[in-house]
Amino acid sequence: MTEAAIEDKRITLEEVTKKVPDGAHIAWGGFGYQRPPEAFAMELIRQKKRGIRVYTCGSEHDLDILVGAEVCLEFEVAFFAIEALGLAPNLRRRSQEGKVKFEDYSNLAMALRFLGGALNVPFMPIRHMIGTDMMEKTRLRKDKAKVIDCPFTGMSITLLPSIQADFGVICAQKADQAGNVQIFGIKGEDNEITRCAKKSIVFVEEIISNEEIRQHPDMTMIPGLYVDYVVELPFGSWPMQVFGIYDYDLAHLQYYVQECKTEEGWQKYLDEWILGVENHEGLLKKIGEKRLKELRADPKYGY
Amino acid sequence: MTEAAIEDKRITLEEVTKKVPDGAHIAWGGFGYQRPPEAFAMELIRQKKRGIRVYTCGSEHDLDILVGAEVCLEFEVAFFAIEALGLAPNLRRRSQEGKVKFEDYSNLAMALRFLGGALNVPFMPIRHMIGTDMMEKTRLRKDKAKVIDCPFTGMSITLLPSIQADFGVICAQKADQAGNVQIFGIKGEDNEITRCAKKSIVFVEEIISNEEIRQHPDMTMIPGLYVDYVVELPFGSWPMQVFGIYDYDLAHLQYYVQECKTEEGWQKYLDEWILGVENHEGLLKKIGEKRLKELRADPKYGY
Amino acid sequence: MEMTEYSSTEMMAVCGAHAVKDGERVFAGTGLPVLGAMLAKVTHAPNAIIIYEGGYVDTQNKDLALSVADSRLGYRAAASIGLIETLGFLMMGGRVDVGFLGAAQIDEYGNINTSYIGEFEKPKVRLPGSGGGNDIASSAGRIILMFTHDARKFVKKLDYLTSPGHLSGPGSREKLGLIGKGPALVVTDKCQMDFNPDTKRIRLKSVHPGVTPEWVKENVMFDLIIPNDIPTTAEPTAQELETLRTLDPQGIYLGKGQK
Amino acid sequence: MEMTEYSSTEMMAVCGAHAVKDGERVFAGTGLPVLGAMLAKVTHAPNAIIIYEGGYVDTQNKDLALSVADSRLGYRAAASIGLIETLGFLMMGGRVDVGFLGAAQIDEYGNINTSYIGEFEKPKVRLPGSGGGNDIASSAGRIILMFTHDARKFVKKLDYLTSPGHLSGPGSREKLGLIGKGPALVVTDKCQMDFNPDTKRIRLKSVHPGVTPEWVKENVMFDLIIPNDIPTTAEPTAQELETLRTLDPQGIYLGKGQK
Repeated sequence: MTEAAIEDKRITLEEVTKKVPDGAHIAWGGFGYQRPPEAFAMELIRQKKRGIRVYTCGSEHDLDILVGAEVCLEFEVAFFAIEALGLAPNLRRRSQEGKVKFEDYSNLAMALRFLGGALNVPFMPIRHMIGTDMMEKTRLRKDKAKVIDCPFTGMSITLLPSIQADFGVICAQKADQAGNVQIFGIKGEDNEITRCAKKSIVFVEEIISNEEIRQHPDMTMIPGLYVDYVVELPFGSWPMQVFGIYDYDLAHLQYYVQECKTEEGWQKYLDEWILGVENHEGLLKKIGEKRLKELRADPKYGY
Repeated sequence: MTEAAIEDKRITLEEVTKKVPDGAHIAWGGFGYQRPPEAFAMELIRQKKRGIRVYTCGSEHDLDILVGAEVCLEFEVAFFAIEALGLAPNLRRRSQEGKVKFEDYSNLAMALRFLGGALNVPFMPIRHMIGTDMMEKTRLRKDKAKVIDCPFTGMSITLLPSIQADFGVICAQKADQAGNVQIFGIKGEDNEITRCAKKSIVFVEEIISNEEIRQHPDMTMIPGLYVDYVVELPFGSWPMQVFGIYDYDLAHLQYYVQECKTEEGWQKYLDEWILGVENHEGLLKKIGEKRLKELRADPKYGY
Repeated sequence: MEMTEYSSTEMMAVCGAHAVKDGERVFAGTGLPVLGAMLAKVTHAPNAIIIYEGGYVDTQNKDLALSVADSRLGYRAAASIGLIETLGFLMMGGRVDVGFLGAAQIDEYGNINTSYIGEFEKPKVRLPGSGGGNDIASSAGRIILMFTHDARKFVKKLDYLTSPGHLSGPGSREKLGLIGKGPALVVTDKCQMDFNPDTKRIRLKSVHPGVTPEWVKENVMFDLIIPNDIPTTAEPTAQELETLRTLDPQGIYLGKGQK
Repeated sequence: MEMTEYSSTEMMAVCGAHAVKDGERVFAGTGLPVLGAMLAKVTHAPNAIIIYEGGYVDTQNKDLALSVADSRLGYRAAASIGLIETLGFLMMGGRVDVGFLGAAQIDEYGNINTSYIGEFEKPKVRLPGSGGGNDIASSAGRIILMFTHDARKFVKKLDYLTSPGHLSGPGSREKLGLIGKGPALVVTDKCQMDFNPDTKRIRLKSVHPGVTPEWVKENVMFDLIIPNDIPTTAEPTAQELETLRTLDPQGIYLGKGQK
């Protein structure tokens, strides 16, 4: 039998970020504190990208730094804050400056819009959002949602436009070089994001062998067929968490929320934590081995 | 802390089958040779149920015996044959007798109809079926499918009516007594079936502890929230297969296809293999330990 | 029963817990609702099943979570899936009995704003937005609202309607095909309110110890219905407080020493 | 190259294999298409990715499968998911290059019947139905049809149109928003046919050794386009045959000793 070469989709953070042009539309993975593409957000800032539009259910520190650095000022989104710690400080300030444009949806609405894109159908029906200002008040889209009479039941039903973004970006625990991805813990909307995007980028804590993937096909959440680039990047979601690998850095988040309440504080944070390090390795060095070790998850608990 | 009692949804094959009334609509799990509810089909026959309607992508020997015994003569279905062995013999004969009514859909159409039911929306869009006789030629439903102008793109798009059947019935490898289900190997449309049904019945090869479920939450495909009854029933899919547990009984399937080409042959099969045994335990005794052992899967390969 | 000192935040958490019945399927957001749901589960409602929108189903976490996606919720969950599962199949599927929500503003029908303060065109503050709030408010069997009392939160007209309460009154949810029955209870640090079953308008239900109905009436910006004989909310028991503090030993949601 | 005796079924499987290009994403049904796809993968197309509708993605099975859901396909698959994945996200998502299908009847535009023989109201034979056939025919990049040659299968008008070929000719698939480009090749045990790119009507492409264009013309029930200079289909090589027989050692699809 002829042996198939295992396609190698590995690439560095710097290189993959170069492939994202100004103005790109990105379906953004991670949910709340879990597996957000933090290192990617920081590299978008270092490379001075502009005009990005993000589609997501909800993200937190990762998107707030993009807003602070004015990399991304357009969002189709359901939630934006630093859960339990308060409003996202840069977002709050840039909003007051009138710089940020939101198209507001609910979490399920965003997840269904990704699902519709993954199925390659133009819309998905939903029984939510109807009756609220989210239906009418709009800033970015011509067609935010449509209410039709259901041809089967006669009832009103809301249709949401599907999303097929230029890029889908997620963080996960493991993948092989061909992009077969294992996700442990909640999946959020990441499965749908990788399936609806024109190109998908996956950041993983660890590259494993194709052989290991094939030993456990039930654990493959995202087949390599959907994945264009794989980046091995330990602590790629810091200061947030990755189930089973490391916990969030609560002290850093609290510091961030406090510091960035003013523009000066944000500029200082930006200079020190993002622009002041050459790359992700530089960031990890700055955080320090001691702190990273403290954040390492206890395998028994997953955090 | 107060300890929660772990709800016990276990029940016997006989008792759970009694809960299914004549005329019930059943979303039927399993796909092709994989994990069909064979023992349940046989018990429906023993209990002389009538007027059942089945919704499924495709099943094979299990549905053919239901047609032979005239338990179920109405189907909303995509596929009906014994793959690789030929047409389903009872179906072929009962169809010629004019007794069976089909509403024909494609496999994806049926899976999406279950997904729509699970989401509790009245329809799901699809880009398939359009342009064919499946759109117009109808036997069971007033509204088989509707074509609308997409309010976002202006293109024609087909809407399929969602399914929320009285019962969803699947076979799986493992569950705990509360109905948290682990499925290994392909899932077919079983995840959607259990989520769209008013009541779900799960047949498993093995009951495991709630503790084991909670050690591996990533492996729970169907949370107990969706499951009403759990039946522990080894070889519940015989003569078909369950990934990782046992292989199909090809000799029996070949015998079945050959034998049931005539009504006499079918009646003989029915008397010998279904009515002639008191229950599932009786069937296993008839098959014999030797044969069952031969069918056991090699854990390395899963078959 | 021995009385113990307690904070107003603890009072809210205990009121939230009391609103959960045993065996119910509970959808909890971060913050006080988590504590309320967890307290219910370890006291009078051991068979409550708690679901978090990130994908955790039937949780038994040992440590308190900061995020609805927190890994802490994954430890010993019965399943760990995704948003389509929790907000789609479970919530929109009509399988959730009770959902907890917060609010920046509510109106007399329990409609909720969590999106903008000020005009939509030029908002003063951008709030977190719907998140799963609209989904929960639309489809959970009933809704329990929890937030600290501030007159500016009880408005005649919302700056933005994010999540449906009883909309414009009886029948309006049904007309839109919403599955859930809407808000049933509002818990603040001063009182509890419920809704008149006929008019769907909010009314005072009980005042916490030391608060008068008059104070409440003055601290809402619409004309609150105040029935006769408003009872005083039962105080938390010593055991409830002890348990509650065990659930949040670091005072993340309960605060430290705060009254 | 040394010539080896081969059966007409083996000829079909080899023609099917030749139609797959390296690196393509291939959707295979049970029967001969499985063999064709597997043969391609172990010969000239090692990087082909094979998908089966039950949920198996990127398979490397060692034993031949009887069913598209067969556990044999699960061994060393890259993923093992479900129908919404394979026929939805992958197929309708436009991510599959080539799909194999069988047929009981086809017409001049490659439209397919796998549902009923006879009138729909009172059919003579109920066939298996669409299964995933309609899904594959609608959205796979191109379609390869494989079935044994019988004049009654090539009809002027189908008894039932299950799966779309080129429908009524140029532009008709596009008008309905179908993603795939439709049938590209028909392989029988007597010949290969393709479709005129301008008219989308079927035409003879090559005849297998020993078959004449005249025989084919007489053995279809419509007016087949027969271009000049019809070549003879290349015979399977000895190596292809050897490999093929290794894939089906028990002759499940190839038959035993059959010519």
